[in-house]
Amino acid sequence: MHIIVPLRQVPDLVEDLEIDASGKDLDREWLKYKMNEFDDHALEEALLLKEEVGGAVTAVALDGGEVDKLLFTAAAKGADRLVKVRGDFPTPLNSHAMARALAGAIQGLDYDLILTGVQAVDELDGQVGVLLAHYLGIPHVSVVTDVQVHDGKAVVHKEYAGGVMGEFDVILPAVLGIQAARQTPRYAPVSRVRMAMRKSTIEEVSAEASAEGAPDIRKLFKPEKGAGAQMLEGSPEAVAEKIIHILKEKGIVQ
Amino acid sequence: MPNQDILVIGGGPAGLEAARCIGDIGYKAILVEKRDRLGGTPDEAGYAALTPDLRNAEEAMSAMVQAVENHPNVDVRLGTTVVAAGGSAGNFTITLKNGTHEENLNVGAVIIATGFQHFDPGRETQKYGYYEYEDVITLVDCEKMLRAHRFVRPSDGKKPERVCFIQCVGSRDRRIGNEYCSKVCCGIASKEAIEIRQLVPDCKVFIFYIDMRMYAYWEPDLYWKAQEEHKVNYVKGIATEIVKKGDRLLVKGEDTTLRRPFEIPMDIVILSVGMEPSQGTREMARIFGLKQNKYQFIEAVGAPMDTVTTSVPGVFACGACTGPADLEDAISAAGLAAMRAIKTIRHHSNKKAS
Amino acid sequence: MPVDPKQIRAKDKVVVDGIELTSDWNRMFDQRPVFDYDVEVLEKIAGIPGAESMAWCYQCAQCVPVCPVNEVGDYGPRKIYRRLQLGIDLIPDEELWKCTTCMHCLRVCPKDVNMIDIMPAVREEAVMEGHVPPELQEVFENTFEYGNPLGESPRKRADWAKDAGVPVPLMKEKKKADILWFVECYPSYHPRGKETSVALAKVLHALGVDFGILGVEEKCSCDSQRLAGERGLFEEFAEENIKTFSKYQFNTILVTDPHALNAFKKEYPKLGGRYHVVHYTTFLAPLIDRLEYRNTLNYRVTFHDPCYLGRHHGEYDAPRRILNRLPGVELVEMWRCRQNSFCCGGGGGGMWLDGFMADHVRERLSENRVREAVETGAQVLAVCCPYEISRFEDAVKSTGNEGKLMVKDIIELVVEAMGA
Amino acid sequence: MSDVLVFAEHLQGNLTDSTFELLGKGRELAQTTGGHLIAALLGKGVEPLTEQMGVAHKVVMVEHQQLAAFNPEAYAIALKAVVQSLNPSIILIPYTSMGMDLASALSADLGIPLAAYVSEVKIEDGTLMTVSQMYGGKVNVESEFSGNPKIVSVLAGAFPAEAGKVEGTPVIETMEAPNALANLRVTFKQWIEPEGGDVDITQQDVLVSIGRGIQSQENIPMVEELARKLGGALSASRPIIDNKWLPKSRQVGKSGLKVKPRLYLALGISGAPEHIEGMKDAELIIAVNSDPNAPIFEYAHYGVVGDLFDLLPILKEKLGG
Repeated sequence: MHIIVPLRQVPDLVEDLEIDASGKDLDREWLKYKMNEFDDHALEEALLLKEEVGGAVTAVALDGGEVDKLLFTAAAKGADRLVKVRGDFPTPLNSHAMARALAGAIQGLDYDLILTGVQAVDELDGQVGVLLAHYLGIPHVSVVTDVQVHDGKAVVHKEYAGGVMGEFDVILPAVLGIQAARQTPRYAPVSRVRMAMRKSTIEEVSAEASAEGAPDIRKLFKPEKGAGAQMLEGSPEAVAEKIIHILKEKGIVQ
Repeated sequence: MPNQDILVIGGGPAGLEAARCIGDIGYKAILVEKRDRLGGTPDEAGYAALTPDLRNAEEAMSAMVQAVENHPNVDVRLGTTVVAAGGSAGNFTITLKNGTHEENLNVGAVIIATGFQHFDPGRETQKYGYYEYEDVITLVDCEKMLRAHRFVRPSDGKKPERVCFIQCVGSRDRRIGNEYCSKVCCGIASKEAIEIRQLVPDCKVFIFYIDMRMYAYWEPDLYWKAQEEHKVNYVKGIATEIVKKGDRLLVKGEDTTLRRPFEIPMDIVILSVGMEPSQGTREMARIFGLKQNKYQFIEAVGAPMDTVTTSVPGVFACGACTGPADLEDAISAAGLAAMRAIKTIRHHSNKKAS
Repeated sequence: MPVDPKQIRAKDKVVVDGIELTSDWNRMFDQRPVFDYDVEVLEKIAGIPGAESMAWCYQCAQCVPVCPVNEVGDYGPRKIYRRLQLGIDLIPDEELWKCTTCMHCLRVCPKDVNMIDIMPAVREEAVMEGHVPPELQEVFENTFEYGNPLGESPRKRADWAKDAGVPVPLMKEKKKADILWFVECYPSYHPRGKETSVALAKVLHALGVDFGILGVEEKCSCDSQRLAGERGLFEEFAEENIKTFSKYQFNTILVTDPHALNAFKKEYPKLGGRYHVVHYTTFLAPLIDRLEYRNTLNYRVTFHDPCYLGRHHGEYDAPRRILNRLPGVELVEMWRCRQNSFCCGGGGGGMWLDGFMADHVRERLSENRVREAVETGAQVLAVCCPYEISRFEDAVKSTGNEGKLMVKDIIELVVEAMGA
Repeated sequence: MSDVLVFAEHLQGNLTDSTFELLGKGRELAQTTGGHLIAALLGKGVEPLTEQMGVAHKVVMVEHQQLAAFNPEAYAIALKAVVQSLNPSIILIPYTSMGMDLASALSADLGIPLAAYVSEVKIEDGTLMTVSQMYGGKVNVESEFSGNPKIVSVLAGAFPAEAGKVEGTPVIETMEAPNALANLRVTFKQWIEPEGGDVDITQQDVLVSIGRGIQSQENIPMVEELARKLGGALSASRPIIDNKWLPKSRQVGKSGLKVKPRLYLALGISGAPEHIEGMKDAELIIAVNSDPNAPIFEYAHYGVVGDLFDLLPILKEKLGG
């Protein structure tokens, strides 16, 4: 079983995000990137599957940011092969472009299953996993919480609102958008990451990508949020009244 | 003519026995003692009864002292120390000092019997508070009280109801640097426990230990006797801390067989301090250039087959200056040292004669 | 094979000849099992470099009564050894995470069974094998990602300085200073920690000390992460910090955090970083009379010796000297002080294992300590380690002593006395 | 060419709230474009659902055994056929588990643009404008589309559902199921219902959370009643869990769970960073604390300084029933 896990870097929300001079993108000069948390789950699920049925896990990531650290961390966790995709990609890189670049790179690789994180915080134009499946011409299921593979197919659980799930058979190869791995993503001890930096190699492939398929960004702006709380004052009676008003306004109580 | 005299340094049990043996065989022993009286540590520390047989220490020691003092072949020099040494086997030149007076002496062989000193409980890393709490005492302090037949709580002179011994203080401890077992403390603690029980029958006595190290007859003579006849309580698990709680001491530790921590109030805590080389032993090793082991005791280079020969030919050592020893060890080694010293003198005389 | 507690069964009620037997009398034993001591695990653990002394224990039990964790639960190096003898592996064992590396056991251990070396070594193996308590894993990940265990933005590391009211120069701008002040993470980010940093900045300013901080260039010293088993993480940041230090000229590193003191004094030299390092109390004690005091504090104060300042580095006097010089401070000692000081529970990774520990102890170490502080009749529990202030403030609340005891860093008391 | 197509999402026989939210918004958009609001209803035996879709001008129904339960592949095939046949101007798909599979698939398959995470849709001077909540809600992105059709994938709860619940009789049109449905690689097997047990606080819309300020265990039932009235559950900060007043599964924060409810009512929680980490992403945070300097007020949207035991009874009374 050859499993490919595309890993993407997303802006780290721990930092204050600033908007650049054009107003159409984040100020990327100071931006800190980190692995999309759902991709971490996808990688974990892939490693669990490998442990169950054997095979290999290939981590694929587009060049840029701290991509090497990202790939080495994947190696430290157990990825067998690391692939960096190079190319002349548009900035900001939207989901369509990313999916096209990944499809271009993955086409040349051997794979039975592709696991992606179900979504990411910067997917303005849709989910990379689903787009990737269509560019590769293989089926996909999103919001997956459980995967088992046997006889050339995957049995997956897809979660809906309220916790009800649908069970599906999926003929492989396929793309699955992982919502949560069966267990918390494993820890990559830093010594292992450092060892990977010394011993693992990152293969490089090139790919092309057009950004076609996204809307045109007019501007970015920050949602209004006052500094700190708006204080509700008055007698307990008056305060209770105000709270209920707010709850009604937000549709929380009728 | 090579010198036929033998210098014995130290007037404790080993030195006394060595000097007596030399004299009995017909050679001359010069016994040097830095104190103004003979008897060594049992006398100086005021031992009440000897281990293991509980004989009156004063009587036993004075018999030994008299045997030497009245001996025609033994020249006793009290208040005297050895300050320098030269020459070699068969002909040593020794400088003795008495007050301000120095004297040179020629001897054919030397026996060192400078013994040990008790471990200073101020050096322990645990929290026993010897210098902090009056009612925390050592085996030696206890011995003095027993000898005076008055075993009371030092802080207020009251009769104790509960007393405990803590074993291995300053011994078997890598942090302190004394990795060795001091050999006698288990026996002495048991002996003192018996004496306390005899003197203050209402007083309960406990001994906290890691392992009770009893040799040969000490097992029935001391350990079993203490437990069976004198109702001394042995508890496996060493106490680590002593806290003052009211007018008593709270002893904290772990009872390892029960696997539970304990805190027990005691009136008196007796620290079973071990042995370290005495100042005299260190000094003699320096003056004679003797090889010492890592604990600064004088090394018996031929041990275990030869327990008295040092790294310098013609210089022998016996008793607790070569390592922790009980009375039996000290006395036996003293006889051997005397014999080896005489053999040295004869060897050199014969060589000279031929 | 370990002893299976199920082999010893107790029946609720046994009646023999009309007499009801209770307690030990009704313990029923299974047939005696064929038993084997699987000493291989002991050999395995003692075979880990750094953990050799685990095998030296001779069960004297001196460590157990002084172990703070045993005070509130059931633990101790002696017991670890015994479990290993019985074949219970320490690597997947929860016992592995209870030690706070407070060094109390080592102080009394006659055989030098050194948990300060054993714990990080064995935990490192456990981390490698994936046995990491989740709380700790998150801290490791935060540290690796952001350079601080709190998961705060590295860019905001020096934001506290904006509230200092005095200039807090950056080494990046100064290049050269007498004192490089290594602020560390909790004093940079934790709300109470930030207040102590502000206080120290005011005092350094008042003394006219030529100092600078690293600001965003500073990375966690990671000493507690190392003790919790993440040596790789420690080395990663140690290399970075050493590189950063090499860019600037300074004579002394001043630390707020005794854990950083430990890292710089004992671990950085192994990686080639040799510095003159002082804790701020050591630095301040001889200068304390040079400050002007406008306020009399009228506090009865008791002081908690941090494990990593006291037992680990032998500094007991400097904090006391400072406290004794402050006008109106009456210093009262808790029984467990100096070499015998208790532990707040934060060291060796304990800072991040509160959830885990809650399942294993009767009360937090910090709660036990706060009770002792309250017993002295002190109004203020003075501390000088960044872990303690938040741990003890929590404990004051959870033990119902709010209003009775204030927790203050020594430097806050100094500033209060100065009226700055 | 100016029609608005809404994907009518249904789960286990019921139309979801999102469907009504989109139908309401869809009608508003259709009025501006001058086109019709059309609902695409895919399924098997789903005709009764059309009765609730009075707001739509037309419901295009595709029925097939493979569409009986949601199937990412089958639904994408069917929806694509509907889009190709109707050629609408705007396609509204909820950003839900189903919508995630469909919107991107349709965009890739048909090569048409897509905006996801949408919280606002408007037509300005004939141009469709959307606002997407990106970066965990930290930054909004305003986008516009040129050409038709375009796909807008809308966050659940972005628009009122009421506007979509209008009486009316839509035209029902049945479209033949595409042949491709006969040959699928994804097969629906069965539904799996969630397991029962203690409340999963990560799944609650409303959390009433208590901290040290609650003072004693006896006060908990009172707060529990308030939570019940708000249709939510009780959660807590660490000290409460440590005291074993509530089970560990209710703990919010660093060593507990991260929650993102629509309402987080924090009672007597001072807001240690360890706690904030677990709840700061709640949509609406209201904090009540006696300490005006409590850090929780930094993170709350609304704050009340005062005694919560004065406020609680009144609040409960006003919530009635």
